[in-house]
Amino acid sequence: MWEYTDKVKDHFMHPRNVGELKDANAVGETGSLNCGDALKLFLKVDENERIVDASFMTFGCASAVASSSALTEIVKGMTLDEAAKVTNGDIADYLGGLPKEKMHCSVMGKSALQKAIADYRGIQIMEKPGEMVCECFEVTDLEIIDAVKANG
Amino acid sequence: MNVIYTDNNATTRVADEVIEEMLPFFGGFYGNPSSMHTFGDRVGKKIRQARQKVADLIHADPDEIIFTSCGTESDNSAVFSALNAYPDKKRIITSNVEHPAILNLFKYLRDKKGYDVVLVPVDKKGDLDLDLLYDSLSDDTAIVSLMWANNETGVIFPIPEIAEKVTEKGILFHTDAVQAAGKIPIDVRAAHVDMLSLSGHKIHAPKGIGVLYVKKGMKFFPYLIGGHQEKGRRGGTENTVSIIGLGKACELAAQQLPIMNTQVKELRDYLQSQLLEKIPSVSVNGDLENRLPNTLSIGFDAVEGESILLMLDKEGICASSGSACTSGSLDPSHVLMAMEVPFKSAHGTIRFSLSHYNTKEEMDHIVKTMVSAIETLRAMSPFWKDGKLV
Amino acid sequence: MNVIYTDNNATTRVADEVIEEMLPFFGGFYGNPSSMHTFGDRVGKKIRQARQKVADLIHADPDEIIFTSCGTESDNSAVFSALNAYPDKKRIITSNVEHPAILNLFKYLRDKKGYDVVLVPVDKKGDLDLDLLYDSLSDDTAIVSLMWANNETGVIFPIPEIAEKVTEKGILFHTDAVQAAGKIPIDVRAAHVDMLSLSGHKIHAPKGIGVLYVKKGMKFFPYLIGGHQEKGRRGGTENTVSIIGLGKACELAAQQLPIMNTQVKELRDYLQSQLLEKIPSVSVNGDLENRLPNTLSIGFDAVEGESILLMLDKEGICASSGSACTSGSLDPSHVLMAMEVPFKSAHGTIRFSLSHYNTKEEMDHIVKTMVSAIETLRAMSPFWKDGKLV
Ligand SMILES: Cc1ncc(COP(=O)(O)O)c(C=O)c1O
Ligand SMILES: Cc1ncc(COP(=O)(O)O)c(C=O)c1O
Ligand code: FES
Ligand code: FES
Repeated sequence: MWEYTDKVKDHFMHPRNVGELKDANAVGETGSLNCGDALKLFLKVDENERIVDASFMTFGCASAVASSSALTEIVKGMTLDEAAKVTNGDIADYLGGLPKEKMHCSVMGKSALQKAIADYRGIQIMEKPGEMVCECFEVTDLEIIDAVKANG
Repeated sequence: MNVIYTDNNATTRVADEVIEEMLPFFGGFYGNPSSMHTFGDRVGKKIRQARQKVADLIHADPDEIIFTSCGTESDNSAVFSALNAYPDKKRIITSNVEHPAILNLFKYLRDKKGYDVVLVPVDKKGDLDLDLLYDSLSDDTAIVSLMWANNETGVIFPIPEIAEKVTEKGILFHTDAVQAAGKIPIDVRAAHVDMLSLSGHKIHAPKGIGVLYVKKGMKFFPYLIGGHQEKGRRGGTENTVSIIGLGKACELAAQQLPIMNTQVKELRDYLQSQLLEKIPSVSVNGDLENRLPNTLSIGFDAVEGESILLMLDKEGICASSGSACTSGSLDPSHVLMAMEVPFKSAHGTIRFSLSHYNTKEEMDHIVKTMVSAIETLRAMSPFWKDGKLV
Repeated sequence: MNVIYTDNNATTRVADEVIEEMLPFFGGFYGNPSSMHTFGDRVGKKIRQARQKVADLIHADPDEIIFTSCGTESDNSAVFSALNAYPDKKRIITSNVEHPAILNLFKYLRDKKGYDVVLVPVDKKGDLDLDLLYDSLSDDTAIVSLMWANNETGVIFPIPEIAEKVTEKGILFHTDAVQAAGKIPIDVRAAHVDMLSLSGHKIHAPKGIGVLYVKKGMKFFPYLIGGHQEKGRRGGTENTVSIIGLGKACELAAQQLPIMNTQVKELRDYLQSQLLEKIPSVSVNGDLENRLPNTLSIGFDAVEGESILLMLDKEGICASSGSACTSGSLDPSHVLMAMEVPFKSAHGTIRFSLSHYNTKEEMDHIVKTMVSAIETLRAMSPFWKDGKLV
């Protein structure tokens, strides 16, 4: 069984900001039903590009649920530029750490966030370097290596 | 909190009667049965009795029972012995829903030792493609190994029928009966099997003790090479205490077989019908007519298994989301994939496996907990909207 | 009748502290540590603690500890892994006084798999011919496996010195430390060993649990192929109860090491000097300066071991006439033969192996019994006349 921190368990049992945000103006979606994990992130961004509200829908394990919940808490109040710098490591740190095998669950959060930002700004996400290891989350091996390095 | 344990295909509680039987042999009669003193020999006698009881459960002779350290060792030993008996035969046959103790071994033999491995597929109900199996039998087949019952779905393969066809051709037949033992009747004689694996911890004996039945007259090559224990068929000082415990557990299993197929089965059926009735978009995996009496593999659309398990865990309910042998990945199990269970419900599959220790009150508590867990999880699932899958 | 147990190199009594530690995990916390529920995870935590305690006893890292089912499995696994790591190397080296778990395995590899097996001899004191060992090291040597201490004589091989020389050449070094553990200090780091075997039942843990230490960074090939247990290095559901017991036993062994080398050693020395003093034509086998503190292998001219054992048994005294792994034959053991112990005393050799549970009163009772047993047997021996060998 995974060693989840109390913070992870709390965010799993009592996820913050669950559901569809009715007046969202930025939406990012990653993963799929086939792959076993999926995240839909809703952001409400004001005219100063500040995130005034955020919510999520997640299909996945406890880390995926907790990471999504944490992500919405982290980005609320940030500008899009600030939010763009949020890493999966920040999400894990916010939760007091994730099991090594579960780091990819937080990568999914980062990926959905970037897509939401791109959705708002109407830009295409550039092709990423590296070899695609998980088509569903669009996670590359380099990202996983980064994530593993960044999280010891 | 009280624990509601419905993970008996993963492992079982050691029965009180078994513990009682074992206790005197830890600190009291701890002698080595191979020793030349009465003290050691007293243990030797108990082991002979235990061997008889194990043999009785599967209608074998005591001489045909080799004690091993687990089901995995029994499986590995059986295959290794067959390959040594027929060094020139290069085909080995199994199914694609076996336990990793067989499946990973066969893959290793294919990838590292160049064996021609046939993985016979199952259909959507988890039943074996018998035609394909029989067609794949060839002169250079060293062994066919097929599980008697599947650990994840409980689906039962028609072993007596298969074994007869396979052994008729002079091909060795091994069956992994780790999940079948204690749940359905097993008769090695009637079933024509050459080798059969059991594991103690699935039938209320301790973990770390297993059995390999080897038919009399069959040439056997030991897997653990060492001393002369087990008539030279398995080196290593005998695990006396666990052997004695396993003897008792087999005696109890034989007695409780009728309970398993009435009381336990009824509880399982009750749990199944309640879950189907109270939760929408639910499907049961595996051949319902051909299933272990204690096992329920059931998939809930649009939610993910680990999340369900954690919510059950909060209520003290132990279950499993597939095989207990997880690698840490959340991929649907190889068994569900082989059965082509759709992703939408494969990811949300839970296995409840019962024992005679379970009660109706426990089933009711599971149903209540499941109803609320699935509701909560579907409320946050991007694939669930307005009461159905999107 | 009270039992006087001096057969601790064959197997030991499970310590009360160990039993107490294990009991809650049979019928109470019986979960599978790989499971996804708190109930199973509770066992997982205990296993992590146990792994740490085992590691501490030999100054290893917990990650370097693989739990197996016995010393024999550890020995077999170590050799198998080395052969898989170096499929092209065809020489394997051991001594001619190893336990059957190594010796029979090497003979099998020689006779059935074509390996070039070097059996390094010992001298009359049981000490290894180091020059011959070093001369036999070659580029195509896959593994050198040598026991740390001999089960029959207690003679200790200079493993740290040997391991350094062997590993310097890039050759894998394994040591069977089944008899050394708990009796002399073991430090895998200081000793440069790559792999090391332990067995629980020699240090007051139950039978059926063993350890293989595998040095970090070493490529390891699993022997039992199956699930992902032990980080993929040994399939099979963990023997949770025995692992937990072994952890406690290792903790106790570390604490009792000083007692072993004072109190137990004094008892052994007392027994030895009494027997030498009170019985004529007696000789102690093995290097007296270089021996486990608890072991006494002692030969009585002109009498036969089994007869002595039966007379001891009548007084409740448990001892051994050589290795416990007997095939039922009365040939002198391969260890005594390798040491060229003369037949006249090899046949009449008894091994007393003590533990901290023994007392001086027990030694006195053994001496008394031995004096009369030897007298009786010599009175009827055709090789004994007028107080001496003829
Ligand atoms: C030196 C030595 N190696 C290996 C073994 C085998 O250990 P086990 O009986 O646990 O397989 C023994 C004892 O039987 C032994 O004394
Ligand atoms: C069908 C089947 N075969 C083999 C095994 C392996 O048994 P063990 O864990 O005792 O090695 C198991 C259970 O884990 C099983 O369910
Ligand atoms: S989201 Fe994939 S395992 Fe957690
Ligand atoms: S006389 Fe009995 S074994 Fe030889």
